[in-house]
Amino acid sequence: MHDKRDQVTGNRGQEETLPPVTCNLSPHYTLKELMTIVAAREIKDGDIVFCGTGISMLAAMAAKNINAPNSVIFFETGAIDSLLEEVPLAVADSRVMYWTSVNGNLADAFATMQNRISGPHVVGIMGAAQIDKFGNLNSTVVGDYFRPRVRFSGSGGACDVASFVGRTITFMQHEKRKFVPKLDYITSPGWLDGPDARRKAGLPDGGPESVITNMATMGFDSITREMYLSGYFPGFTPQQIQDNMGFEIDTSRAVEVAPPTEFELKILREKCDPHRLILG
Amino acid sequence: MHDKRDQVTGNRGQEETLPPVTCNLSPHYTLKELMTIVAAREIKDGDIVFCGTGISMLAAMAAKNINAPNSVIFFETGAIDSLLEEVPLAVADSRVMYWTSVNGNLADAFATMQNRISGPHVVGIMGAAQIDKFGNLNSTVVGDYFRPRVRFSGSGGACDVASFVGRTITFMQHEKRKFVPKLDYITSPGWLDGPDARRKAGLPDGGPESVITNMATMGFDSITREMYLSGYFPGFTPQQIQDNMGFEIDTSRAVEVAPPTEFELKILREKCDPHRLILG
Amino acid sequence: MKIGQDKSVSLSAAVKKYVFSGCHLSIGGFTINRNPMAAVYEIIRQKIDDIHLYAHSNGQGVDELIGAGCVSRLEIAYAGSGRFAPTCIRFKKAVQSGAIAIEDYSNYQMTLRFMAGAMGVPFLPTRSSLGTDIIEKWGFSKQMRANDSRLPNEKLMIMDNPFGSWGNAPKLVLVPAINCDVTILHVQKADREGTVRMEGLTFSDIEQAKCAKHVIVTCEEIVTSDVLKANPDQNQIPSFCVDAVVHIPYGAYPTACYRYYDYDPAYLNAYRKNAENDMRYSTYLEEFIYDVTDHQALLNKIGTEQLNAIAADPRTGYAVGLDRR
Amino acid sequence: MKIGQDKSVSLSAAVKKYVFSGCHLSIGGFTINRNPMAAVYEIIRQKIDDIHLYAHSNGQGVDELIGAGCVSRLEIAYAGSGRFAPTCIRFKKAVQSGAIAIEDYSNYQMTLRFMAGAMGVPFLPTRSSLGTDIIEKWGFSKQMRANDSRLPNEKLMIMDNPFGSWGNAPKLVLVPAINCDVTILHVQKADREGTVRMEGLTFSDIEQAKCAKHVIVTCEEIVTSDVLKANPDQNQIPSFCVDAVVHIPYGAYPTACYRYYDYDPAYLNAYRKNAENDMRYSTYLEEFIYDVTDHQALLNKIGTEQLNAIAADPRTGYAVGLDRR
Repeated sequence: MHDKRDQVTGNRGQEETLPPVTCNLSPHYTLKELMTIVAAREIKDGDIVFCGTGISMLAAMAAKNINAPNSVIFFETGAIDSLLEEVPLAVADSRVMYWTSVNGNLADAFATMQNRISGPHVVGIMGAAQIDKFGNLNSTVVGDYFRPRVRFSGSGGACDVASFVGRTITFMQHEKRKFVPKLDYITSPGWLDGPDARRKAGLPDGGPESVITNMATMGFDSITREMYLSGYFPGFTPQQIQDNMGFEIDTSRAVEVAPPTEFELKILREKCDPHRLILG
Repeated sequence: MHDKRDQVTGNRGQEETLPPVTCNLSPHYTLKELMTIVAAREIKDGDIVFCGTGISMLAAMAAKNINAPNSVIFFETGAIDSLLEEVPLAVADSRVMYWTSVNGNLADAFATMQNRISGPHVVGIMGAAQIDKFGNLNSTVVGDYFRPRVRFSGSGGACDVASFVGRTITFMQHEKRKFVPKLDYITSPGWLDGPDARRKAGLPDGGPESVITNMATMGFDSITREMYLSGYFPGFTPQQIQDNMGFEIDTSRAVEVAPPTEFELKILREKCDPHRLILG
Repeated sequence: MKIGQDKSVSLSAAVKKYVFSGCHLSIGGFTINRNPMAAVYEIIRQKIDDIHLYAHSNGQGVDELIGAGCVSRLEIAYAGSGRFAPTCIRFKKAVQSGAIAIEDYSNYQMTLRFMAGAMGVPFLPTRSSLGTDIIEKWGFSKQMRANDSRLPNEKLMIMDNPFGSWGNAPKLVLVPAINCDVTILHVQKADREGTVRMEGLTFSDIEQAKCAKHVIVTCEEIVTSDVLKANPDQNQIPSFCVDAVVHIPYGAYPTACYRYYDYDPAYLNAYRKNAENDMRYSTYLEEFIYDVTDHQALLNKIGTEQLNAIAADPRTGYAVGLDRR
Repeated sequence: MKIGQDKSVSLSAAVKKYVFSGCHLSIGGFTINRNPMAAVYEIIRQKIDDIHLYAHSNGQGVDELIGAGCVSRLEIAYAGSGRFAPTCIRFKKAVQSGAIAIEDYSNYQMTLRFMAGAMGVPFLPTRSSLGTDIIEKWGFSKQMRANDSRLPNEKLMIMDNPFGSWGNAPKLVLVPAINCDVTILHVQKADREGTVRMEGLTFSDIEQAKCAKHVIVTCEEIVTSDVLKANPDQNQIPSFCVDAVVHIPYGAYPTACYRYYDYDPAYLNAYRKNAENDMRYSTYLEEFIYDVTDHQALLNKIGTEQLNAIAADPRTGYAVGLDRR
């Protein structure tokens, strides 16, 4: 799981752009700011935050500065607690190696997530090309595996993170072709095919906690493990959100997502990304 | 396999002393010098030499300075190519950490020996409390395992080295109670119980090459894998040697061991142990 | 395996000696950092083909080897170059067209496979990928595996925990060791005998080196053994693991080398554009690889101005303020 | 697991909180180097007993814990203190008299067991010990294991290579993970949050830390995080693995701490003589452990002259010319 921004935005190799959706957006904040802050709110004090580059990294930085001062950011490449004076463009960017607590390696990083003590404290922030209603992710192929219509980068560490850690948060572009009834390839395990499936497969406890898109937030029902709409962004309706998905979800529990507070915005803008390198 | 000198000399916690054997020793060299040089001769150019402290380390240093300039000494603690300005008293002595090529750890050191490429190039120098005719070693207990008459330190890395590496050389005190028909406990595998036994057990190729005592050198028959007398030190007879062992060995192939050359002695004394810290 | 000798050679000689058509090759580095690019370009120049390539998350090196037609089979976790090509372009085209066969693993699985080779065991266990298509879908079929003694018979295996409830892990995925013919790394410092010092993250380079029959190390600086021995806690690979040491300043260019230089955004952006079009890619291969005699000639073509722009700032180890658009 | 907090506490508080009667404890260091001796003495002073102890090759720490009656079960590869006690004396007596139960493994097996715990897998494979009594003879019986959920049901297992001829290793020994209650390490430097820098060889300390529920780190120096972050390649354990940081200069004394001080031959020789006789050992326990209030009091008793004699030479990291007879 590195820079999955192509899969989130469909805009490969470019700076992220706001999604092409019309809505009554408050002039006081951008959708990307809201997505970042919503993700940051899910990070708890004491979490170990696994992240890639881009918006997931920014969410981790925002959480550390707002609501989870005792959280630590780490990268699958082995860098722990990097001082990110400039935005890294990959998780192996030399920028993640500067002023860290420990510069380790891949074996260390993944063992931390598979470890019985530290693994449950890790929250992983992911991205993917496709997601299904159980939060399983595809970042490998669209089409047949052996004759793919579109080949993506492959798992990277995504499958490992999704297998091992306590909770995952997934950023997705809110499009019908991305929220699909059936994945073309299961790269990273979510709740697999339902309630007890992870246990039956032999996976550790843990799994997808939420999905954050450019319209809404989704949770997973604690019994059925199916995705439901937990929040809709100001300016969007539950119906609009459902219309942009390839499967039906329960929208009855949805509430409007609280917009960013002045304090959240101030920290995000002034402390986390003052040059708007990620926020654009 | 650390400092096994107690097991070699039976003189625990003291400087090594010459064994209590009467012989016509040349006044020009000591038995310990001869043992060291005989072991050094077995080390080949390009070998990776695993050693403990004491005489095994000195043999490795002598080889590097005499006949195997392109050999490298390493310790199970992870130190490679240490500059030994003073004699270490354990393989974890800080003296092994100074001016090395790499300061690693136990996992690295043993992986080097189990590795398919590097392992066969390693020659391990060992010691033990008991040895049998197939070169299996005991460094765990004398007597019953559950009610031992004498408890020793245990395997340390000895079992690992004996399992993994291409060749091993074992230093032994030449006494009947140490060359036994049956070990009280097999700590480290030699040729197990004969020709194809290592392969049947699932061990890598390799095994004991020689045993060096204060009287003689023993090899292992390439067919039967049984110990035979390969050389007797000047001043000893094959019969004397056999009399001090608890099992019969073939003495028909034995030749007198060549005494140290002037050059070997000069290097050993002047370059390897000028202060006679190990040589006494 | 050679010990205690001067192993410094030219890059062309090292590649000629250890890399061959049909060889199983692994390359170090991660996405856009410390890829052994000088060696990659030399392999392309020597037109070595049918390579069976291994990496965990390698971007630029993998993509250029594939683009030049050197690779027939690939085992990998991730083929991307960060923001410059989140999915490598020539890789994508080659997989979509069926030009190369690919076997997908996760990053940790690839790391464990190199580690198993380094440790001398046939497999290592992990809990990763249970329930996924990484287990279900095999890029290399059972039959292909059965017919090739250089491949394990199984992509991976699932096993019940033989220790029952111990470790609270009812099932394990066993991933097979990689024991490749040659691994190529680019590092910051080495001595002539092959002792290696990497700075910053080491990725899985150490495991990759130790699982290979032969190892080529290209380095920014050749230093004396004494320089390395003065701080041995910072050295990672002992000389006896290394067969060839090649002094190639900017040997990771256009990828980064921490504390020496950054990746080159201009090159990587131009590369992406060229990679998207077959004609332009042919021209790229001619102009930037085949028509230059060696890595120094490529650097001369790039010019000092561009190289100065990516020079690492001594405080941070990267090029502060570099234009990375 | 605590993150980002000041974890510095007193040694007595840390031991009281994390070490308890019946706990599964692992201690770092090797023979006569970096044993967490101050913590060992504090455990003895607090009269914590029935400890299930794990180490690979630990000498002085293991022997003193056993000698003071704190240990009921031991899993270890080697109990020796180098030349000072090639087999630890109180260990030897305790095993011979049946006072403690012991399970023997090899050094690599113990390392792999800690590593398996650190990696979160129930076992790791090795080729070590095939054909030996390490496999045949179990110090902890099947029944004892079956009755204790904190022990794996099997000491180890042999398995046929599931990948057939791959890796050329027909059989493997699987050794079970250690997941202990607490690991105690003594290191050179740490910050208050628990980031650790060891200097010189790290033995298996990193794996031992990562396999434990709780970790106590005693250290020669507490430094600021910025000091450690200036050279992060040299740090090994991240703060989130550590629960308590205790500043204890000479915390490994009488064993060595590379670049700080050497082992103390006078103490270790006197210890050996005391250990050989039960009466004298009782007196030793009273005089050197129970009757001193803390580690500083022990150091005061030893005196500056002796401590100066073992001070590390800055060039070599040990006490050059120390009388080690």
